[in-house]
Amino acid sequence: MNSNPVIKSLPLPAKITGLRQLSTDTSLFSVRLDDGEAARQFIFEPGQFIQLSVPAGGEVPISLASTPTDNGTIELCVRRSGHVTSLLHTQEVGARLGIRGPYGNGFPVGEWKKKNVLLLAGGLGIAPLRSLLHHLLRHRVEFGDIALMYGAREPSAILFKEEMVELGNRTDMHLFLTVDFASNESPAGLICNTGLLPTLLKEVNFATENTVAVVCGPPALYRCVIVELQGSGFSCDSIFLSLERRMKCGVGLCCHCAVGDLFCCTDGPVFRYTDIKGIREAL
Amino acid sequence: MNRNKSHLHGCKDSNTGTTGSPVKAPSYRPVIAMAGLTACSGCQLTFLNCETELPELTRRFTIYYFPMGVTARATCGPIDIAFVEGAVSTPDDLELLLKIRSTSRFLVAFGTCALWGGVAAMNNNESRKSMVEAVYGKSAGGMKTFNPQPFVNFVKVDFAITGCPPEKSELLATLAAFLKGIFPVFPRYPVCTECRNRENRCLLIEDNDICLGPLIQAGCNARCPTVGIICEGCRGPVAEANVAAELKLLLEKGFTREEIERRMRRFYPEWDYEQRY
Amino acid sequence: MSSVIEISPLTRVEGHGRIFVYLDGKRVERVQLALTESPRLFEALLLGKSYHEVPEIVCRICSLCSTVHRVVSLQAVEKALGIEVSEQVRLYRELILYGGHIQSHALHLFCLVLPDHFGASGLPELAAKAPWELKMGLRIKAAGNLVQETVGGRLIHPVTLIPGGMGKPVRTEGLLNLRYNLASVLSDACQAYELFRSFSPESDNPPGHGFMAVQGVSVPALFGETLVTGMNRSFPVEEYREALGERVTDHSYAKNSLINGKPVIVGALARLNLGMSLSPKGAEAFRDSRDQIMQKDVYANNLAQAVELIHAVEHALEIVDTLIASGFRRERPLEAMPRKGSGVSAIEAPRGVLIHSYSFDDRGLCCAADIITPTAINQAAMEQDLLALARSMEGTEEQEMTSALERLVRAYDPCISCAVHVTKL
Amino acid sequence: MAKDFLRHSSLPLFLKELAAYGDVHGPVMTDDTVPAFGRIDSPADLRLDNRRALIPPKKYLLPPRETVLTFSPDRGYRHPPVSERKIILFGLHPCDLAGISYLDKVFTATEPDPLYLKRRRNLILVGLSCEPDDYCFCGDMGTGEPSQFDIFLHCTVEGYRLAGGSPQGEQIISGISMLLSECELLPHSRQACLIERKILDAAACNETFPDSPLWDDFAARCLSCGACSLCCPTCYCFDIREYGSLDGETAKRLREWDNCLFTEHGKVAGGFNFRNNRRARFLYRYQHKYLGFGPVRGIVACVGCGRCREVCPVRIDLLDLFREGGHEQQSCN
Ligand SMILES: Cc1cc2nc3c(=O)[nH]c(=O)nc-3n(C[C@H](O)[C@H](O)[C@H](O)COP(=O)(O)OP(=O)(O)OC[C@H]3O[C@@H](n4cnc5c(N)ncnc54)[C@H](O)[C@@H]3O)c2cc1C
Ligand code: SF4
Ligand code: SF4
Ligand code: SF4
Repeated sequence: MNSNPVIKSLPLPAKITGLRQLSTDTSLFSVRLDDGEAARQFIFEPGQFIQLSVPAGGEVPISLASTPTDNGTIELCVRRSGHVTSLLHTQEVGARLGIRGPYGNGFPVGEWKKKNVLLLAGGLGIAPLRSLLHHLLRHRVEFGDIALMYGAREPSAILFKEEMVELGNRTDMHLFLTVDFASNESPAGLICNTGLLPTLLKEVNFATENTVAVVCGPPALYRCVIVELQGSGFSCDSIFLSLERRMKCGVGLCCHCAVGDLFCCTDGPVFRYTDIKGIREAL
Repeated sequence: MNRNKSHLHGCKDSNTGTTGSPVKAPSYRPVIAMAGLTACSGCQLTFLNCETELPELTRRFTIYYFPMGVTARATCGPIDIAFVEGAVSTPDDLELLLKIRSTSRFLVAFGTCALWGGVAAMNNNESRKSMVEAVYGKSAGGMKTFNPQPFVNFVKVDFAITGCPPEKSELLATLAAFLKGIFPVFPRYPVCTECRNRENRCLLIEDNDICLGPLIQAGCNARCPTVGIICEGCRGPVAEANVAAELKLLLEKGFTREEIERRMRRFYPEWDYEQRY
Repeated sequence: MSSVIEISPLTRVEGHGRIFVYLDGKRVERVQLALTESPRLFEALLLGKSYHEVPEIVCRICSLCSTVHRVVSLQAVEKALGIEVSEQVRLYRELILYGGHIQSHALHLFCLVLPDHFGASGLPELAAKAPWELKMGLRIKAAGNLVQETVGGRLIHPVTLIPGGMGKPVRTEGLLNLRYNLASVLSDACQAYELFRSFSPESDNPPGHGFMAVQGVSVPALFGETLVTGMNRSFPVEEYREALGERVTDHSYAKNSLINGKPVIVGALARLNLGMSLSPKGAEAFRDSRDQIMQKDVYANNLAQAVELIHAVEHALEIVDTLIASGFRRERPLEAMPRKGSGVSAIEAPRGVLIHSYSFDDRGLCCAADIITPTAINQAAMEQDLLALARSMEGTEEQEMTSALERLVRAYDPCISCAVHVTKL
Repeated sequence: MAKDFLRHSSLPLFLKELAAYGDVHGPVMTDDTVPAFGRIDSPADLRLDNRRALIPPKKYLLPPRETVLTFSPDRGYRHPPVSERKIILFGLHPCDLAGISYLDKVFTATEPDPLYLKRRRNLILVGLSCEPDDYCFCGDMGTGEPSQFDIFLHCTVEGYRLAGGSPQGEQIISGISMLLSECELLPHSRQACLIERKILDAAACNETFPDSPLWDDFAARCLSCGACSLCCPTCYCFDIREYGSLDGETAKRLREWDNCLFTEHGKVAGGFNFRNNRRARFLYRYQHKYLGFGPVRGIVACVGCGRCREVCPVRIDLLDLFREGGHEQQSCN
C-alpha cells in the first residue's frame, strides 16, 4: 500500500483501458493507473476496494473484481445505480478517472488454508467474490473444496456468463447458478436453477465441517442466507460477509459507514458474522 | 416528490457493449428550452441573471425555445432538456406542458411553483371560481382556469430545481452536470443547517419568531435569516420534515394555528401537519 | 375573405401575450392585444393575510418588478398603519429601487431590444454578432442586480424590506463593493446611451397619447404623493381610482386603464417628458438627446431608458456614499399596532407608475387590495398604436408585419406578468 | 517564584505581541449578537466573557463547506492551496481545546487529512480558563484540565497565570517576559458536577440504554435541523459532493459538515437506508458521542461544552439518558 499520506488522499490519475458490457446495467471496466510504476505496485487482496473518482460526478467505493496483474490493470464490475455510476457508464475507453486505495481489510484467506470455501453471491455481490475465486483457484492446492453459488434476478442479469461456462466445466470446483425468475431465454451453455439463493442453498448438500462460507449481495440477501447457513450447521465464526455502506472517504473519517462501533471501510468491508451479529442495523 | 432522479442514459444496446476502440464522442451541445406557465417569470429571469455565464451558456447550449429571450416560436423539439417554470392552472398551461414533455428528453420542474404549486396555489382550499369572480367580477366566472398545481400531477418530471426564485448556483450546476449527461446532487437538509453554519442568530429560539427554517429545503445558504428575516419557506418542504414538532413548537410560542398554517401554505398548500418523518 | 394573423407567444417580452390581427382581405379590421398570462388572482390571495405578509406575497406578481412591488406595497401598508420609517430605511429603499431600474432597463435594452438592432433572433445570436455590446449590457445589468441582492438579501423577491423598517442593513464592506461596481459601470452606462442614440430613430412622430408620472415635490422623483399628466393636471394618488377609468376586456386576463376615456403612456419616456430631475451625467445625456425624446412617440422610449440608466447608476452611487458616510447602524423595525385603515402608494417602477392600495381590518388582516400596474395603464395606448401600425402596413408580408408589431410592443417594454394583476375588489 | 503573571491591563500588549506571529482570532460578538470566533483587530473586539461561541473553533480546521479537490484534465485531482498564514486562536476554553485534541485524534492519526494537517500546523492555541454556566458540565468530563495548547491562561482576580504547553508556546512566553510579573494568586477553583461519573461509567460498560423511553421521545420531537452537531466541537461527519463546471472539463469536489440525524446519512445506492428512522439515528449519535468508533473507539467524545443543549430548538438533551437511566444502569461486569 501507498505509504505517503498526501498522495493517498489524492485520487491518482487513471484511464479506462477496456470495457465490456455484462448486462443491461452492469459493465466490467478495465482501469489502469497512468503512472506505470504505481500501477505495477498496486497490490491488493481480494475483498478490498478502491475509491473510484469519475470527474464531475464524484467518488464511489468499488470492489476490486480481479486479482493483481503484472501490468497493474484492475477490473471493476460496476452497476449503473445512481449519480456517479451513471456517469461512469457514459465513459469510454481512454476516459480519465481517479483512483485511491486499495482500502479495507479483504478476505482473511490466510486463515482458510486447507479449508473448504463456499462462496455465495447475489447479484452484484459477485464482484468481490470473483476476485476471491480467482485467488483461490490460483492457489488451488492450499484449499479444500471450493464452490460458488451465484444467484441473479433473471438469466439476462447473470454477470460473467462466459466465465461461468468455463467455471462450470472445471473439475476442481463446483458451480451452482440460480435465477429468481426464469424466462424463455436460457443462458447459453449454463445449467441454471430457478429460485432464490437460500432455497438453492437448502437443496445443495455441502459439508459444513471445516468449511467457511463467504456471502456478498444486496442487504436483503444476508439475513435469509445466514439463517440457512446456520441451519445447515455453519458456526457464526465461519461465516464471512462483505458489507455495503455509504462511504465518503474510505479511510475512517466521514463516519457514514459505521456499523455499530465498527467502520465498514477500515474494519471491513469483510466481517466475520460473529463480530457483527449483535449489532443493530448491521444487516 | 422532491428530486425524482432518473438516469439520463438509457440502456446501451447490447451490441455496442464491447467498445474496444476509443471512439471520441462528438462534442455535445445540448438543446435547451425555457418556458413558463402560471408564474412570475422569475425562474427564467434567473437564467438571464447569470450575467457572467450567459455568453458561455449560449456557446455550450443550443437555446431552442425561450420566448423571453429568443424570437423563434417553435416548440416541436426535439429538446434535450426543458426548464419549465410555473404552476399549471389553465388548459393552455397544460397544453404547453404536455407539448414540451412530449418533445423533450428531460423535463426539469424549474422553481417552487413547478415543483410544489407555489404562491398561486396557496389558497387552493378555496373555490377557484369565486376567487376569479372576486378579482374580475361576476362576468369572468367562466374564465378557463383551475387550481394551480405542480407538474407531477400531470407529467413525469425528471429533475427539479426548487426555490422562489431558484438559486443561480443550482441552475448553473444543473446545466454543467447536464453537459456530462447527469444531474447534480443537491443537499437534502433544512435551511437551519446552513443558517447555523453562517453563525446567524436563531430567530426561532432567540426571538421566538415564526421561522420555517426547520421544515424547508436548504440550498439558499439561509438567505433570509442571514439578513435577519425569518425563512418564509420559499424552497418547499425538506425530505422527512418534522412538521408536527415544528407546529407544536410554534403553538407553544403563542402563534395561532391559523397564522401558522397560512404562512406554511404560502408556497406549498399540501402540508401534512401530522407528519413526523 | 376574413383571416387572422396570430402572433403567439409574443417573444422577448416579459410574460405571455399574443397579438391577433383581424384581416378582411388585405384590410386590417382590428388588432387585439391579449395578455394571456394565466391569472394568479393575487388580489384574492391577499385577502385575509396579515399586513406583514402582504408585501412578501405581492412581490411575487412579477420577478422583474418584484423590488418595486415590494417597496410600494410596504409604503401602502405603512400608510394604512400610520407608521413612518427612518431615513436610513428610506435610503435603502431608494437604493434598491434604483438597482431595480438599472437591472430592468439593462435587461430590456440589451437582452430584449438589442437583438432587433443587430438582426439577431435573440440572445444566442446576439452573443455571436455583438459580443462586446452584449457583455457591456450584462455588466450594467449585473451591477443593478448586485445592488438588489446586496440590499434585498435575495436577488428576485427581496427579503430585507419589511413593514416599519428592515432586517440587517448592508455592512460597510458590502457598500464599498457596491460603490466599486456601480462606479465601474457608470462609463458603460454612458456608452450604452451612445449606442442607443446611434440607432436611427424608428419614427419621428409626436406622441399620440398623454403622459403620466409620479410627481415628487420634496421627495425624490421615484416616490411621490401626486400623479401628474401631460395636460398639467395633477391629482393625489389616493384619487387614482376616480382618475383612471378601468375596464375588463374579454380577450385579455388584464384590465386596462384610461384617463378621461383616453389612453396615457407611463414609463421612462413619460418621466423625461414630464421633467423628472436627473443626475448630472443623466441630465447631460438628456440635453444631448432632448429633441429625440421630447414630445416623441413610444419608439423614443428605449432612448429614454438609456438616459435613465445613466441617471440610475449615478444616483445609486450617491445614495451608497451617503450610507457609507453614516456608518453601519442596526435599527429595530418599528412595531406596528394592527389597526383598521387604508393606504395608497405610488412609485415609478422601471416601466412607469405603479399603484398599490390596501385596506386592513382591526386585526391587521387585508380586506381589500387593488393594484394598478404600468403595463395595464399602457395597454390601451399600445392597442391603439398597434392598430394604427397594422393599418399603415396593410398589404405587406405577414412576416414583416409580425416583426414590426412585435418591435412596437417591445418599445413599450410591457410586463405582462404584472399587467394581469390589475384588480378591484 | 516563576514570572508567569499577566495583569489584565497588559492584555492588549500581549495581543499585540501575539499579532507578530500571525492573525489573532478570538471570541467576538457578531453584529447579530451571536458569540463567535472571529478576527481580533483591536483589543476592543475581544469578548472574554463569551461563554461559548455558537460555532466551535473546529471551523478553523474543517470549514463548514470547502473545496477539497479540483479536477482538470491535464492536472488531474489537486488539493487547493491552503493559506500558510498562522492563526493565533485566543481564548479557547478547556472544552474547545479538548474538542481540538479529539479532532486531532481523528484527522492526524492513521490517515492524516492533508488539508486539516496544514491548517492545524498553522494554528497557535491560546487557552483560557472559564466559569461554567447552566449548560456546560466540562468540569465533569475530565476536560476541565486543558488538553493540548500552546499557551494557557488561568484566570485570577487580577489577571492571568500563563502556562506554556509546547515549545512554541514557551518561546512566545519567554518573548514577552517584560509583560509578566510574579504572583501568588491562585487560579479559580473548578466546579464539579455529578453527571461525569455516570457518563464515564456508562461508556465504560458500553451502555446503550436500549429500553429507555427517551429514544422515542427524541425521535418524535427532533426537527433534524442539524444544530446539535454543527455546533458540537467534536462532530466531524462530512459529506462529499462533486460538481462539474460549465466548461465541461473541470470539476470541484466539496466537503461539507454532515449530520447523523439527516435522512441521507445512512442511505446507500438504490435508496436502502440503514438508519431508516430518527430513532435509529439517535442511537447512532449516542454511539458516536459516548462510545466512539473507528480511530476514537472507546473515547467519550463529549467535552461538556453544553452547546447541543443550548442550540436545540426543541430542547433535546442526550444527558437525560444518563439522568433517567441512572438507576437501571448495570455495572460493567
Ligand atoms: C465496499 C464497497 C464495495 C462496492 N463495490 C461495488 C462494486 O464492485 N460494484 C458496484 O457497482 N457497486 C459497488 N458498491 C456500491 C457502490 O459504491 C454504489 O453503487 C455507488 O456508490 C452508488 O453511487 P451513485 O453515485 O451511482 O449512486 P447515488 O445513489 O446517486 O449516490 C450518491 C452519492 O452517494 C454516495 N453513495 C450512495 N450509495 C453509496 C454506497 N452504497 N456506498 C458508498 N457511497 C454511496 C456516493 O458517494 C454517491 O456520490 C460497493 C460499495 C461498497 C461500500
Ligand atoms: S433562524 Fe430559522 S433557519 Fe435559522 S436556525 Fe433558527 S429556525 Fe433555523
Ligand atoms: S431562507 Fe427560506 S425563504 Fe429565504 S431564500 Fe431560503 S428557503 Fe427561501
Ligand atoms: S438540535 Fe435538536 S432538533 Fe436539531 S437535530 Fe439536534 S436534536 Fe434534532
